[in-house]
Amino acid sequence: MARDLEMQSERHGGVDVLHLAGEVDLEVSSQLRRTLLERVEGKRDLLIDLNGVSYIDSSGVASLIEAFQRARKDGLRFALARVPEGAMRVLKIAQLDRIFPILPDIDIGFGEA
Amino acid sequence: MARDLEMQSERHGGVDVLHLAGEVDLEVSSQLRRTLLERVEGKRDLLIDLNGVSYIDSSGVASLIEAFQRARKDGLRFALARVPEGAMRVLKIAQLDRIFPILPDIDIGFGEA
Amino acid sequence: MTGGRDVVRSGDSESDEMVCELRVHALPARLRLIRRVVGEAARELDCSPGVVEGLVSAVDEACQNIIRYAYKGDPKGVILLRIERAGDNAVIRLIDYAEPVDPAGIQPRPLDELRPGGLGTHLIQAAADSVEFEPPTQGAGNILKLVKRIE
Amino acid sequence: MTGGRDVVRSGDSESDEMVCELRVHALPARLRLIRRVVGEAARELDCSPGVVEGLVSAVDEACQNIIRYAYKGDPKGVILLRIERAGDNAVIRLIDYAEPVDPAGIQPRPLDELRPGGLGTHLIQAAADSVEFEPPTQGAGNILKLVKRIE
Ligand SMILES: Nc1ncnc2c1ncn2[C@@H]1O[C@H](COP(=O)(O)OP(=O)(O)O)[C@@H](O)[C@H]1O
Ligand SMILES: Nc1ncnc2c1ncn2[C@@H]1O[C@H](COP(=O)(O)OP(=O)(O)O)[C@@H](O)[C@H]1O
Repeated sequence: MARDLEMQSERHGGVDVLHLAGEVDLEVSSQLRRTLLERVEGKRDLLIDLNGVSYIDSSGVASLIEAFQRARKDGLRFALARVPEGAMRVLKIAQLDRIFPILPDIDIGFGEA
Repeated sequence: MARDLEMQSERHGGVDVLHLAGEVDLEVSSQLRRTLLERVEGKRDLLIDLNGVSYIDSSGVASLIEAFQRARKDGLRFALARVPEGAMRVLKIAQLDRIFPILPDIDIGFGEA
Repeated sequence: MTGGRDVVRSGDSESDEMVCELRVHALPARLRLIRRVVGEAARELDCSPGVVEGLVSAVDEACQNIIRYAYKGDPKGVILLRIERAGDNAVIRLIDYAEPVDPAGIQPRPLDELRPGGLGTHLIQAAADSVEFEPPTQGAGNILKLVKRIE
Repeated sequence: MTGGRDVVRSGDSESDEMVCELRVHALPARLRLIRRVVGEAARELDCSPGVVEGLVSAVDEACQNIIRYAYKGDPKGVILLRIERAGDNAVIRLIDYAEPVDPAGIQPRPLDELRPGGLGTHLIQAAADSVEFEPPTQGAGNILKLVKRIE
């Protein structure tokens, strides 16, 4: 029985916020990819809250990159929020901390992102 | 490098309180045994706080039994406090929940134990 | 060592599944790792938290007995832990390469007789639906098999 | 399977130590278990939290590559993970029984070229002091060896 991605959605100050939690690895990253691409296809701005993510691998990061690229092409906003240390380490190695808008909190919506 | 037993001592309302934490298994139970027997030999009443114990095995329980028996022989008081669910399961299987005085809290000292 | 396929082959039926094999030296310092593996594997088999907790404890106790009695503390001894699903059951085997044990010599203490030792067997029995020694094969000394219905 | 002793023998020198061998099927669902084992074993080798985190990530990424490229998704494939101390180093070997891989074909993407794939190799390189394929022995297809100084 495949594990489910731990995920919750809400509208927060006019923004679609996706709260991710647990371990985002090869077992669940295709589920993340599908969810993100659906939102982008639905023309929704996306704020992805990584606060509860204890682990993310390259396949999880690849899903984020794919959604980010499509969102940007469609003129949609896309940002990460509350990136924990472990995930930040991975983003830095991939030099994505310079590419993704990263917000300290979700309360400010997209802020300057 | 052998792991150390996670342990802290304090005097609390005239009682010797030993706070245990972490996993009390075969790797550290001889350390627990030595510590407890030293206290009993020093004629100290003993209240053992298990609140932080995430796991205890039969060798950890054996150390508690040995100290309990020696304390009783010397007329010293001996009780466990704040026993977590996992440890309680083990004590119940060993039918020690009926033998050891078990207190809900450390603030009351030995209470009725 | 032979190639991996025949060692951790999938079981015979559709619902059978090999989860893992772990090989470690028979050392107290390895018990933490063993507990982590049993816990994670039992969760993968959809065991409930209570069943997971029991199996972790049972395997730990059985490994302690291998360390202390089968290998008599010899740190070169090896323990092989194999976890699989067979139908609706979690099946855990602990294999050692020590002298064959006489199962009649394994005597838990009566619980009303208060003394420090003799509890491990009770914890093993409490967690599993069945506990038995299998006839050792392929150079193994002892194979202890624990079966627990997945619930 | 041969008896345990020669398979997880202690190393040649005093400071060498076998921590564990884990054998699992090449499935995404096993990556959690693999991460737990690497994490616990690296802690046992006294690696710092940062080194532990890196090694967990590196082994996970290397296993993903075995699952996806070496075995091409075949769930019958087997991965053997071996963790030991050699002097001041943690040495981790990942052994598969697939067709030999051409190391020249393993191409991480340049990091300034933004696309979804090609990051695993970077994470492996970032965590280890050395990463190399060893000549396969005893029926193995590929042996990837990661070495990281214990600090
Ligand atoms: N694998 C084994 N090989 C030989 N003897 C064993 C083994 N396991 C248990 N025994 C015997 O059975 C007794 C009861 O074991 P157990 O209930 O685990 O308690 P303890 O180990 O604390 O004595 C042990 O004292 C030992 O004599
Ligand atoms: N074990 C392997 N066997 C064969 N090819 C591999 C292996 N590992 C990696 N590769 C090749 O190297 C490329 C880069 O791998 P990697 O950096 O992990 O990124 P990704 O897997 O996301 O493409 C892969 O796309 C694949 O073509």
